[in-house]
Amino acid sequence: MTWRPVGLTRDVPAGRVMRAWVDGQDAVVWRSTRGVLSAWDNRCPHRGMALSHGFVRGEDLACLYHGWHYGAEGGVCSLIPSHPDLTPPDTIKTRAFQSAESDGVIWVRLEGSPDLAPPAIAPGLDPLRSFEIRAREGDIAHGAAAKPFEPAILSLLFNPIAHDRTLVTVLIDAQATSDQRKLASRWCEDVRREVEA
Amino acid sequence: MEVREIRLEGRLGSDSLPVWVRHRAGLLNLSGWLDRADAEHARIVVAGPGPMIEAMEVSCSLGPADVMVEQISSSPLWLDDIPQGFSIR
Amino acid sequence: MSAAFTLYDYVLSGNCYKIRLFASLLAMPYQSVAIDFYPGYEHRSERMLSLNPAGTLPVMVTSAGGQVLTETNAMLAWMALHDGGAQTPWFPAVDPALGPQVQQGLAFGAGLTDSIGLARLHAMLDWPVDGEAAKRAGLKHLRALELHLTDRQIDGGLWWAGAHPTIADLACFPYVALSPDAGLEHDGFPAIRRWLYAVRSLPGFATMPGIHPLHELR
Amino acid sequence: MSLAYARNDWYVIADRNSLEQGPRRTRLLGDEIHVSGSYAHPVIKDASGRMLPTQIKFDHVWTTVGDRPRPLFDIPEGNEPGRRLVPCGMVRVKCSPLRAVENFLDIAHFPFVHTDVLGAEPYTEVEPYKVEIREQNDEVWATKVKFFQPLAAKSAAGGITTDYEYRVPAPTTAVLYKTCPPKPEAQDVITIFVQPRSETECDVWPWMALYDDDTPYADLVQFQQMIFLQDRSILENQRPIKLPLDPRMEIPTRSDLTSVAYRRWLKKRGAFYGALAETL
Repeated sequence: MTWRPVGLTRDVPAGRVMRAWVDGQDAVVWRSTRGVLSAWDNRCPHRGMALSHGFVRGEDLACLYHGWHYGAEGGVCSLIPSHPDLTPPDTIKTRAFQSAESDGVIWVRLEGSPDLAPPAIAPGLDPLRSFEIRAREGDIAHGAAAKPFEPAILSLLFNPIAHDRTLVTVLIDAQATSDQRKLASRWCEDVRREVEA
Repeated sequence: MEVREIRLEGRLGSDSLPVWVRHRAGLLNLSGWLDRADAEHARIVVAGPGPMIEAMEVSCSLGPADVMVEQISSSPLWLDDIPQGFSIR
Repeated sequence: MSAAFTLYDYVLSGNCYKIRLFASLLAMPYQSVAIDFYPGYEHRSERMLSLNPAGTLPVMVTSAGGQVLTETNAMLAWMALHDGGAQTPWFPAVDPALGPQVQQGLAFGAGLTDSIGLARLHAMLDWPVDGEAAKRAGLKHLRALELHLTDRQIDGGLWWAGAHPTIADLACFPYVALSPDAGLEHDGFPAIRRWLYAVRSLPGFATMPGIHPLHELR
Repeated sequence: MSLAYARNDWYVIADRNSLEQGPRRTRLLGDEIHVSGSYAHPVIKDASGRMLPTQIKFDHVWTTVGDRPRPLFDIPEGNEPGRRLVPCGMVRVKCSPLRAVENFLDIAHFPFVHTDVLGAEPYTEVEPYKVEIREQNDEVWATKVKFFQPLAAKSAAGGITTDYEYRVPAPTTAVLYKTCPPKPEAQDVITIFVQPRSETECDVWPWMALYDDDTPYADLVQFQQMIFLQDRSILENQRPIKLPLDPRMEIPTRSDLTSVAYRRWLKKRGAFYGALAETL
């Protein structure tokens, strides 16, 4: 299985939760209060509620529906609020995926050798933004190439999230000024308009 | 730690029942065993924390898709030597 | 404390919520009168039309002077000025840099009501409007907001404009936060998510159906 | 098979307010339905123009598309003198009609979804309660349900432990009896009638029969709408969309007993419309 870029480190600070798509799998990506990043099946094993609607309490992610808590270490259930005195067995847990961060980008993959790190990004780049385009990767790459961005070096990472939807993560030359970054952000919109039209 | 006997009655003839019961016991981390007397009767002995045994009963009352549990009852057992793990007898 | 105003209110309305939320943030007491917008269509009743011929909610009647305000942006402005006078950080109206930016946000908020607000009414209450067209317009608005908030983030800013939340943030917050009600999810909008979280973290934040409290802060 | 069963139940298709807005196109069990006429004389037709039977009950217009419809259940409290009958309009939800009913039967979510109204941390424990399938009328009943609530009803002044009873008289209807703050010897009745538009989308029509002469009508309706709309985002985010009847995909505990009894009852009846009956 391949590592997929699902967003920027900056966009999932401690205590926040987001949803991501990885090879057609609905996933929740979240960071504990102490900073541990996790990626799991986006489904509470109790009654199937999307965990991406949940909330972080310390080192646990809690489901919004009934408040079941799952720990950052292995996704094991640590609290069932309707039975507050019970210590749940460690057999009750979420399905965990692999997650990693490099150069400000969050990567997730469903399975694979734990030693294999996500792809390295060319040095000297800063994460700019991630956004969604309702088109396929090939068409976006083509549209972006036809509309070169002159002021600074850009690098684009793609994560296909459905057959006609792609999450694009954009990195920019670390030397770029604020104005150049804003221009690059607008360029993303131009490409999207072009490709979706 | 409690030990309880759960008795099921109904249309239990399907092959899926033992596999399903063992999977559920594993998920709830309960030790014990399943005795199936015949296509209409089954007896499950489980050991573990009270709420997880109750969860086992709740799940068994619904059972796998091709089984229809008509009656379910349970009672405490005073057994000491429940081997680790869940087996089909 | 006596009520600063009377609010003719409907619990599911994002526009009414703008006023409830701001009153909660300012700890400003007010009197609420529930209007049966749906299923009773009471906003179209003789009593309400004589108060507001446009037939919209909310309607605010100020306790001092008895002003009747029917535009949410005007109500937000009134509340900011009533609370803090011309120095209020919530409405820097005459600041040469921020004043126009706040006006931009107030007008943008009205556009959110006309797009996401309508799409939501259609998805939730089967309102007789073109739900698909409203949803497309809503998506355009979310993308424009994401671009604006990304710019703000590049400049190190968190709010719509300036270093303090303003009524522009409150004018935009409800229908953006409620957009999943209309099937417009926040997944592809990290800058919007960051800003929504910031608003929800404000001291005195109030919820409405569809916007849950931040349980992590409790 | 699942559709054949569902066709012979009665469903709410309109109320007085919706009919006063003029004719309405809607859906029932996947098919288009046309509603016109007045509340006193509703005219309901299917896509082929066939007139469908109607009856007026519990302040709503009901219809059925089946050839041998089962009789519509009764809610006798609706006829008790002194009660205020409060139809609350309709809310559309993109979820299985059965999930809407199941959620209505659930109390363990109160502290997290109806925070500071129907529940609040740390009062999250669910005490044991009783669930049975009553043989005489083949209904699911949950009784002796108790939960601590900060603001149980519009007429409640502060936190109380509320007593609940739940009744499921048909696969798409749930009735709740709860402590009535101004009249402790009586129970408020709160009901949802679910109109299944398809297996994955429904229109929910809440209806109440309350002992409350003081609270303005608009406040009563909005309290109910507030509660139900807090649930809507939950219902639209459960997976799978259809209600699984095999618990393999879930981990029910004792506090989910009503949910499990409801599913068991659906399974026994073969009421599979909106359910995942097969094993995944």
